[in-house]
Amino acid sequence: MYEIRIHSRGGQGGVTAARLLALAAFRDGKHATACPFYGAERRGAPVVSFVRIDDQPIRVYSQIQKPDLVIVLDTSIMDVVDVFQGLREDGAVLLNSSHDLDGSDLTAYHVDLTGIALALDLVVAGSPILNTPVLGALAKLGIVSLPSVKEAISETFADERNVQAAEKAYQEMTV
Amino acid sequence: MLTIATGNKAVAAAVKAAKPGVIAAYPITPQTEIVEQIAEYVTAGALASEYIPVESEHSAMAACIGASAAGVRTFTATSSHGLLYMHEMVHWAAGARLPIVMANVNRALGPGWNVWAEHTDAFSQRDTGWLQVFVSTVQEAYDATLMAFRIAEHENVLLPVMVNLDGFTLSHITQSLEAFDPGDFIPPVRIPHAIDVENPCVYGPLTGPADYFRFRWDIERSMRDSVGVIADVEREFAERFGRSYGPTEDYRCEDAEVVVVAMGTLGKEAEVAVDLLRQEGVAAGSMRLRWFRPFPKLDLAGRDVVVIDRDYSFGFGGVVAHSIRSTTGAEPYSVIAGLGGQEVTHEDIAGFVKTRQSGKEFWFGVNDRV
Amino acid sequence: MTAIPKEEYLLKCTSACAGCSSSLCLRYITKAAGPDTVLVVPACCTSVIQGMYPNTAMDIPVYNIAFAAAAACASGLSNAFRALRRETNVIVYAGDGGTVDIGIQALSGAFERGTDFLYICYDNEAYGNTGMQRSGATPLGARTTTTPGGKPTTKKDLDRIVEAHDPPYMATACSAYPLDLFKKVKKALSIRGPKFIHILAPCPPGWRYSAEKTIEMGKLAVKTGTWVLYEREYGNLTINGPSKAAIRKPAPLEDYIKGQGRFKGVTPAMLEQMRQQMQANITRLVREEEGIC
Amino acid sequence: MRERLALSRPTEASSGKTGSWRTFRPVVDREKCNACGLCAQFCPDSVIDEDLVIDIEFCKGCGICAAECPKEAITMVREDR
Repeated sequence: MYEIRIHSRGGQGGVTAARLLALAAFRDGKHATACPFYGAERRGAPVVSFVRIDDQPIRVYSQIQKPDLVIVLDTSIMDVVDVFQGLREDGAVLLNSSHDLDGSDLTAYHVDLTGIALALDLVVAGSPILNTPVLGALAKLGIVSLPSVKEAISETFADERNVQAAEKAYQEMTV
Repeated sequence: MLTIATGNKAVAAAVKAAKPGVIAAYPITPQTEIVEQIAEYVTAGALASEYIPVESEHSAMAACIGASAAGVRTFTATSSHGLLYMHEMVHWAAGARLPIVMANVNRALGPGWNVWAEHTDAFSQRDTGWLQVFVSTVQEAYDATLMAFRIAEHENVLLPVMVNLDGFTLSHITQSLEAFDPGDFIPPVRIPHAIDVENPCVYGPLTGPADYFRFRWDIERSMRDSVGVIADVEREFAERFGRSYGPTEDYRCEDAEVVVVAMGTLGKEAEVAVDLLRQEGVAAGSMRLRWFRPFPKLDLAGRDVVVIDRDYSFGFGGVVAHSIRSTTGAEPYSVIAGLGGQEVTHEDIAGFVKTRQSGKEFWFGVNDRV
Repeated sequence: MTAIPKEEYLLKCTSACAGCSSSLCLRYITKAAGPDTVLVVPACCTSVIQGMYPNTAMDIPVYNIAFAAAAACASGLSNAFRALRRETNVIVYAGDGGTVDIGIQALSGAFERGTDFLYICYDNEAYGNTGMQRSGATPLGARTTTTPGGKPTTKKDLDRIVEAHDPPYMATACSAYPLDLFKKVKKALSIRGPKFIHILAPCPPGWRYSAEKTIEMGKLAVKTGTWVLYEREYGNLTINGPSKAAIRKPAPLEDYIKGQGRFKGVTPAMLEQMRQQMQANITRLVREEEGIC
Repeated sequence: MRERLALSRPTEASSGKTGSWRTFRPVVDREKCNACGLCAQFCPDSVIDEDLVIDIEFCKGCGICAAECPKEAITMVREDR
């Protein structure tokens, strides 16, 4: 079982990213669950979402304690939340950032999702959309396939720029 | 159609498939998504139901009672304080013998405010005459909601059914869902005592001590009859749609020396704990209790029993533990865990099994033993 | 004017007290509504008046429902009949307690969402069914079993609360004018949406007067101006005949007060306060009718 | 079919012969009566028929008919019990 924890702020799309990821995994023929942990539902508050992907049906409902991958959609959260807590030794981190994680020996990847969203003018109510481009980055990491990512996004959103955003992130991120 | 959905969306999709005549609903976390989705179906014309946006849960159930009395299929959804606010009408619905289906997204009660999973809300409606089923997956939420209409509307039942799903843990989780057209599995509703202006009568009149008990007995008689009806409906469902359900879902119980009994999503988490224990050489099994009313006959003879109660009856004990004790004679190790969404992992459950003490009660997370 | 149908939908005889004005109202309401009607009745005198299982005096479907739930239950019925494409009238027949107190939330909700039904409150100004405890509709100074020294506060103005929901039709009525009530029910049922009729229903045991005075007491309420008969149709107010005359030349308020045992302890100061309130209500209605708002 | 819930059916005399409730009985003076019908109109229990005959088996003796009769044609007479 592959376990992913997504850190974001309310309104940034972390919950939707988790659902899209589960859908893409499902389109890959896998079993998947996506579960947000809701606190007080306010814009800007830190939010955690969990995604599990497996070849078998998933019967675990508790929170992910030892993630294989941690996704940080807003690096400012790292000042208030220990996003690396419980990360497996062979685990990895994916940051929404234009630069790498400084002074750490963790396996880290980064891509400027905000920049991609802004370039495509994917902005809703003043917030750049991160939940669709991040799927491209996850495809690049091989967690889900790019065709399934595109399928999951177009099933969910009518605006084609969302698919373009995922493709752009897929191209831009270096592995 | 094979897709993914949350537990809430699955319930809404099942309601759409069952095509009720009237839906009366009031939002409350974590159930809101159900009534939002249904409102969207109705607005988009995907569901030709009358949607009554009531001003309270008390009125939601009262409106369902009125609509059902007029002879149409009805549905509502609620949670926690909403369920308690409609409590009076919950009793009334069963007493009036109306086959209303309600989804209850299990949530704890204040104070302090807590929107996370607990079963105390549903158990507080234990003696109302409603049938109660607890589900554990998105697909089961869909299947059980569909079957609830068939069971409630059966002429030998004619009692309302509550479909319970854990707040957030199931209501908001995304899993795969096969939504399908149930066809004639859900035939048009027929309520024999629906209002008929050609044959006027007074419903629920003043009823004296010499007669009242007869109607109470008939509720119990129908509750007993419902055991067979549920079995028939679940069997037909399995034959037609390929998924089988029963009063419990048993996992690796055949040769088990110890059985974990739990409800809702903790019942699934317990299966993972059983696998863990088996790897360590412990002959464990799990039994997920699905139907709470009517309470099933369980065979637990000769085995240790660990019951996880996501509820508590103050001054008495865990409701499920005591129900099992009184119906089977077992002396379970009663674990109170998961209250208000308290995190309980499969490792924790395995720990309960390993440290079990028959007849004792243990509050998970509480160190003081009183 | 439509002839009053001969059919009676209250069979001989209800278990109402002798001289019960609510039974009288129910006769005319059901005559106006006809047999394709469901009455929704919350806990109130009418829960008892209809008779005990297994027999009833009501020759029309009645759905009994818990105290706070009448308007919501009626919503369910109304919407279900719409789903079934049936034109059955849905009428709530509720006392003042079930309307101005415990039932007001459901009432407000049903009116706000535009439920197609008629809500009738028969107001005997106390919880009559349980032996005359105060309600929000009990007037100033009236003795009830829970205001043994007289009610220290004034009657809740239900009509202004309902008016705030802007229903297409609302009216007041009084049991002493059954033909006026019949006409108003007929008119209300010809209009779609939420309709409201508020009936003053004098109660012999509750108000402490002897049963034969039920009509006289209702007429005195109107003639003194204590109760004003009017209709508001799509926002246009009409003060009805008997009240028009009463406003021009009101009977002395004392005539109404002194005939009722419940007002025994009313002080001159209270009487003056009643008079002022009554006058303020009349002035407001007259100004509205004349279009001065 | 079994009866699942309390349902009452319309029945005359559902509350018994309510005439026994009376202390006073209305007696009509047919000479004075001008058949205006107000007595029947105001009777809460509809015990006065089209011909203005009072059904004494059911009349509760409230006296409204006597009080409202413009011709004073109805007198309430003490029941001899």
